[in-house]
Amino acid sequence: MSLAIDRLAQSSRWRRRSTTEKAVLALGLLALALALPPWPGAVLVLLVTWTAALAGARIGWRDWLRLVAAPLGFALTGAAALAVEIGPDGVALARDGGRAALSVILRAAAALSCLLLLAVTTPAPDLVRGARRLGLSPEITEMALLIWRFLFLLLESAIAIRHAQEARLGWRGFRRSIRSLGLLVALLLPRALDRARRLETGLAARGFDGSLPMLSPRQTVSTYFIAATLGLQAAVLGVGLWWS
Amino acid sequence: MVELSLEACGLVFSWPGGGRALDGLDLAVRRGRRLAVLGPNGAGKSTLLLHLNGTLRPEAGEVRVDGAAPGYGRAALAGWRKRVGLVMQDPDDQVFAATVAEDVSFGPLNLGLSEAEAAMRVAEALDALGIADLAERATHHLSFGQKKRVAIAGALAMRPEVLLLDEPLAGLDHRGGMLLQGVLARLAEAGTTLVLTTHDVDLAYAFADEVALFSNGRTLRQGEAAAVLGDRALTEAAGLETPLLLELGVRDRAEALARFGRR
Amino acid sequence: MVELSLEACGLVFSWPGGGRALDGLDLAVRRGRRLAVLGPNGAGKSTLLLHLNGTLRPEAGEVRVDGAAPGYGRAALAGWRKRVGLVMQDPDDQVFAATVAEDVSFGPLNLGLSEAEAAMRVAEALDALGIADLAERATHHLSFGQKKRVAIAGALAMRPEVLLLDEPLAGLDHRGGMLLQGVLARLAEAGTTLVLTTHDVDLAYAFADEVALFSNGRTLRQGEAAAVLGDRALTEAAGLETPLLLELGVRDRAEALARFGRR
Amino acid sequence: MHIMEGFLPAAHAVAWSCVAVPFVAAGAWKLKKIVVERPEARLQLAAAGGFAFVLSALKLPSVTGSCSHPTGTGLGAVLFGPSVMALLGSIVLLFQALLLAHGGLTTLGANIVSMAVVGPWVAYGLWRASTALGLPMAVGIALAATLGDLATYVVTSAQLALAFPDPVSGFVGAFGKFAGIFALTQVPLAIAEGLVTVVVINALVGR
Repeated sequence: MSLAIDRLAQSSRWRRRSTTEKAVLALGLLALALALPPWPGAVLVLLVTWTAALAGARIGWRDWLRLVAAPLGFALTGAAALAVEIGPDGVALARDGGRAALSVILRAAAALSCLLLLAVTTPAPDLVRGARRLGLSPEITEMALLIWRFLFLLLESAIAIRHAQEARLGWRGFRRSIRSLGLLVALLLPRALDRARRLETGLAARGFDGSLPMLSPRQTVSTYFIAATLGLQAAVLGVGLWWS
Repeated sequence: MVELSLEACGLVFSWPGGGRALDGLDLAVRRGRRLAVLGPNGAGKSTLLLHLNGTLRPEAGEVRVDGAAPGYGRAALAGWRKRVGLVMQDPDDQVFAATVAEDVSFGPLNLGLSEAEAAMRVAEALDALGIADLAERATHHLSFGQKKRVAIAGALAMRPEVLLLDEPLAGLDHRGGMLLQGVLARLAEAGTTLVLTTHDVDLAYAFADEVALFSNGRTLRQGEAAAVLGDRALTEAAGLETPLLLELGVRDRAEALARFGRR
Repeated sequence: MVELSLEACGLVFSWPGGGRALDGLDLAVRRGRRLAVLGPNGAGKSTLLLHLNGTLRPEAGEVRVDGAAPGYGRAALAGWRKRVGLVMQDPDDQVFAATVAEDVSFGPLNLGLSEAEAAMRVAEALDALGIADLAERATHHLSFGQKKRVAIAGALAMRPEVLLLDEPLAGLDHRGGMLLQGVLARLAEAGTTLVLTTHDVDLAYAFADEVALFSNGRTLRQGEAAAVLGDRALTEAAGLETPLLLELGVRDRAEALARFGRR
Repeated sequence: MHIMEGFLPAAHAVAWSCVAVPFVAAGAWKLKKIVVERPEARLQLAAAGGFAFVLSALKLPSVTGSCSHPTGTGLGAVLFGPSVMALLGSIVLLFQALLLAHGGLTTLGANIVSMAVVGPWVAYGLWRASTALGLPMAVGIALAATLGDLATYVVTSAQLALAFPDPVSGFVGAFGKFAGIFALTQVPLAIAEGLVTVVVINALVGR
């Protein structure tokens, strides 16, 4: 239940880079990862994202590897389905010898690296504010930012409750775990609604009338960074197309 | 003559399904002074503060701001809360935004100030609390003491005449408490009227000009700090002890503050 | 000779992307004694307690129970937590069942005791905390102080040899604090080893046999309460003050407790 | 069950995003309506969203994978109606992708359809049906949570099968493969979620 990504994003060397720069870099690469053939497109994207994360944003390599490895379970189980075929004689190894499976894993790994590059350099509220500047309605962005706040408040409670239950030997074996989790959720739900009520009182004292106006920090965009990013992406696109 | 800034007259309030929280309570807040509302936990101190800024509406009695009851219409409430700020005990009940500066800007923007003015107010409030360096920090990574100061900055950025603080030192350690006391003292010197609730008799004695002893939904006595707290029969009736500082014979405000700090 | 009941040797722990919470921490908990872990907020006291009952696992160093590292397997952890109980700071996080008796029975039932045995343990624990009359009460109607005692009863019902308490007096008023101190003193006399964290030097001085001064993830010094707290250079390095009680020359335990009560 | 980032081919990612858009837009419209009528509901909705996220981050015992949405969003559906949950669920899914790397941005549309639309609607429909039939509340809610989970998993398997049809047996064969492989993790998860929900309801009623 670690929110390592958030901690890394808050302390990364690219924390103060503008959201636009980081979004153009990561989302552009994400589009390339999806659009180009996995060989060599995905490999190039992997190369660029890993370099950017490890050398550019200076994410610790242990932290980075742990993050990349986490969704691998899904990739491997999902790809296992692609490595076999169901024919009239039952299940058999796929005739392409697993090439389809391999290319899906490659593409997914590249795309995941792009997502992580964005996530470990840019706290999610920055992206929500960016979406607001691009015209997403304030109702939705305010809701997203409020959910963000509640999420951490409730997560903190959930972790504390779980520690308390473990101290009294809950979460041991299936039956006790089910009961512990059920009690945890039952404690958390009224608390979530109670938090909402109390926050309403607290905000009313500050003039809350339904909307949540806020002054968001202004960021300056480095045209140099954007130009370099676009150039790099054009190169990846060119090499990817030429090679295949 | 000292003017009355806020007044509570015979407030009665009960929570649905519960007993009476306020039972004919009177209180007078004088402009420019520091008032401590002192009572044990559960005496109804927080409920009182929520009446003083119009969040809760009494069943009987009334709250007056500058001598007149403002009423509970939307516009009246907005004006009331502009003049009377509230800082709740748990900063998580007031800090809602993702970053500190965003959060503190909420009140000023609600006052209808321009972005530039709001930004000035934010900078000023963060400065007053000594947390200018936290402006861009994520609120969920703040320590309790930092979050508390952000909550106070959020109220302060609206430049209230009266600031109500619910147990402002609860949960803070020595250093955090000293920091906050310094901030409050500066606010008081700059002319903000302060009302704080506490169950700590030494804090009340060291910090407040006046003390209102609160028990079972009523004010047992309101008056000069030393006079009220020195009356042992009275403090015992409210379930409190006599301040150690007073027992030690510390009668001077400056000395009391210094000794309280060393506690 | 006093045996070591719990030992922390060179514990290192850091949150991902964050600083070090524990940075080579040593601590020795002697059987049957009361140890106060004293340090400012944010020093890592809670993180330490979560290591002492095996909830968090150090990156380096180890925790020993009766001289041996128990390991982090499922059975080892169960045995460990049976012997080392934990009471966290906020009782709202640990009182999770609908009624008091049901909540306190959570631990005993998880130990595999029969319903009858568990009921006995519950009665015994509620008795020890002086809250036998609350047994059938709904937990969400309790006051903060009552809930705190229910949380301690929940840990006590497992009959731990060592009880870890995180800021046990935080949030309690004078009366609530006195009540809880009485309870803890009785537990100590009955032979339970107590480890409590606090930022209140007077509480540490009045209540503990030994004090461990905690700063920046390390133990600055562990030793007899009066010796450690009397060293002004040391307490200042930890960002704390000298106990007022010690300044007043109160060296006797009974007198210290009585004076602490009057504070 | 979240489809991970990059697992779906580009065309499918775009297509599912287009399918998701009207539901999310309807949810946004509904949100505006609720907020106009009851301004204070905004904070409650946000709390429900935060709650749904936290549930999804809590690992279920003895089962790989985490507790999925129906408990959180299903509960929100009962309190606020299922249409607004499409929006809240989308926000939660976005944060899951960004904070936990569960799911992803290109697969957000597909995940919204399975977890923020189909799951909550199935859970909500079953809950309404079981109250109409007069079933005990615990049974109805456990059914809603379990089948809501299973519906999500069936939709996800179908989405994967559409993207990767079996070279020999086509969509049907591929669906069998994905459903079969993920059944190992998802069926126990659904049952566990149903059981947990019963404990939750009993505890809440006991309060």
